[in-house]
Amino acid sequence: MTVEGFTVFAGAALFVLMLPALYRVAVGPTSFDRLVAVNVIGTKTAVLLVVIGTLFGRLDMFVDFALAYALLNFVASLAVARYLNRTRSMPAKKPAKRRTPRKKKARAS
Amino acid sequence: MYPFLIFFLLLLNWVAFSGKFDAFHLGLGAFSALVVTLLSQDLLFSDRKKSLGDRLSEAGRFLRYALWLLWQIALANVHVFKLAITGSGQAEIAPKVVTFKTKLKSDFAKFVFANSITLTPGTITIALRGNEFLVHAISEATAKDLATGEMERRVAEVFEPEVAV
Amino acid sequence: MSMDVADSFVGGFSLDLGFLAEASVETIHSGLSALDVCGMILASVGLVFFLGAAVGLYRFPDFYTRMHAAGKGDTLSSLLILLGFGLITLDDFSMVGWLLVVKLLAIVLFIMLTSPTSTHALMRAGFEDGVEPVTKGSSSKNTKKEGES
Amino acid sequence: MKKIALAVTVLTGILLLYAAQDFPAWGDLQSPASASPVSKHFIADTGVDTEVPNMVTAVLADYRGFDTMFETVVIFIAGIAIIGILRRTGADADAPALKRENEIAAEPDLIVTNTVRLLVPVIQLFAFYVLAHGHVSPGGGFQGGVIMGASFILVALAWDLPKAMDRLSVDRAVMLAGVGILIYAGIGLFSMLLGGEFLDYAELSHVLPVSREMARYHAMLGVEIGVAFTVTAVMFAIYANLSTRGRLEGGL
Repeated sequence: MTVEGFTVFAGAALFVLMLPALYRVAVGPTSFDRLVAVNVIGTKTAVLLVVIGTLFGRLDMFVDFALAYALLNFVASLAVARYLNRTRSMPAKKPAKRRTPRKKKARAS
Repeated sequence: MYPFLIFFLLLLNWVAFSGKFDAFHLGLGAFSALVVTLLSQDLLFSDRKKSLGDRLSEAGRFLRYALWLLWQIALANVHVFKLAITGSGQAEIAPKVVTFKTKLKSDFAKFVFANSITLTPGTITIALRGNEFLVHAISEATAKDLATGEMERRVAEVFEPEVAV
Repeated sequence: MSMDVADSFVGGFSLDLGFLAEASVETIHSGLSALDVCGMILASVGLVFFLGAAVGLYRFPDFYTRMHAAGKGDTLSSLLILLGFGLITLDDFSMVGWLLVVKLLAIVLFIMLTSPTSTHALMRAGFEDGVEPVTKGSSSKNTKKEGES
Repeated sequence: MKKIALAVTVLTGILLLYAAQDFPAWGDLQSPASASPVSKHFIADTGVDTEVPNMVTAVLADYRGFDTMFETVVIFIAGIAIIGILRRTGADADAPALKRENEIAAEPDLIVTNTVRLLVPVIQLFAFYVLAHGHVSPGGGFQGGVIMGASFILVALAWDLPKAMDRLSVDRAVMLAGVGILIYAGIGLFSMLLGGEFLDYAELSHVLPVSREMARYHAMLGVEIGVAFTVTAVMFAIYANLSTRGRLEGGL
């Protein structure tokens, strides 16, 4: 088994292992599940970029891509998490179960 | 004093990024590091009263802590792997939410402690308000591990040797 | 993961991916050095851990437990795979090669710092939004269903 | 509805994959792109003309500099348009801030803020690195600007918008965006004043102590810096206005 064969295998394996995460993105059930899965796929895409860089023999270029991708992935997941943390479920959808923010805070602390 | 330290660290960072040692690129690096220092040096090292010697020994202790943490992360992954793959692991899943108070004082120590909790076996920090931690543990055993307070002691040794028990 | 499976897998793709092989023929040498073997072992272990994370993401009962799989399986497997490929690329111990490893370490550090943070941020957002954690004895039907979040 | 969407997506994917078969092979010398004399010229002469190892940057910032300048202007206009639509002016400006009905106040999270504290300087340095090494590796003004803008957005995400606006207020961002275009056009105009054509950087060798080729190299860095200014400022201004519906306070 050559280095090159292993690299192709690793890339393919990374891609195949992203599929369960993709299933989570599609199925949910909550939007947070989707976000976790998207986050995992994002991190692994950064790793996949390094694998592709090894394959093309230009890792010096691809590490920069990977770093930038990891950075933007962090910004994205943080943005969505903060957005969901600062807004609440719309009351129209399920008024009975909606807690007030104050009560939630009491429960969290 | 601290701005100079930050400038030096950023310059070191630039050399690692750039990998070019000609005068032109190093000059660009010095200029960039200067601009970044001016732009956002207030973000690093929030506690400016500590002396540089203290910082250095703190960094040394942190390195030792990081090695221990790396080992814990490896354990965490084996643990998750076991829970995910094996049938007995599936049965072991008994999530619970734990609250406890910490003795750590400084924000940065609390931050390191919270992220260490997240990285180690079966526990994730949900929220952190004042001295109170809210932790989600995936099984009974991991919740017990947390209750021993070993990690908190180690973090305290790194950042607040005077508080450490 | 058995090696012959991997070989046949690669072999099956070699026709389609022929251009990749051409592109990398000069840059990746054919022989296996000790470093290459170390790197391949590290990357394989990383892939195994990622398998654990992926299966956990699929099988765990609720959002919080899936978070455990995602937050942890992600960090160590990324670290191992990146370091593995760093070792594979580090052939000649030149300055450039070492700087490459330093950059890979920077990515690793970055992931180590950001992964628990985004895990925590998502966890907190979910908790404060009222997603019920599954506890012992209850089934996964307690978790919030689509459309309420 | 979801099923129709899925069907459309899958169908489009199949269509695209089918179309991809007609692509010329990777690195095919006979493909139209490779066969044209223009690409032969770029491949052969970029290094000689400009001393820039990265052909893409040379094409974007030098051979096709005019196009890139107006791309930067397009970004500027996009930013101005979003601010113009969202900003509250006149009687509107004094009205109490609009709240989303489902919005609550959330204090900054200690873990997130500490991570961002550690990351932002490094990210900004990385942005400068991407900007300054656009000649050698992939990168340049647009990419560096986006990363720089992301660093300010991170500050706004971790604390709230006012904390980020202490560093870069929206007014100053708009000014900065204009300055970026002025830098780009100014370099072009300056080379015109020195006797060349608009954006003919080689003429700058009259004032810079370097050869004509190196003058093009350095001028490209100059215009990239202009692009980075504009992109950084517009990224942040768009985020600030979109995330708060133009009222520029509170968090995301």
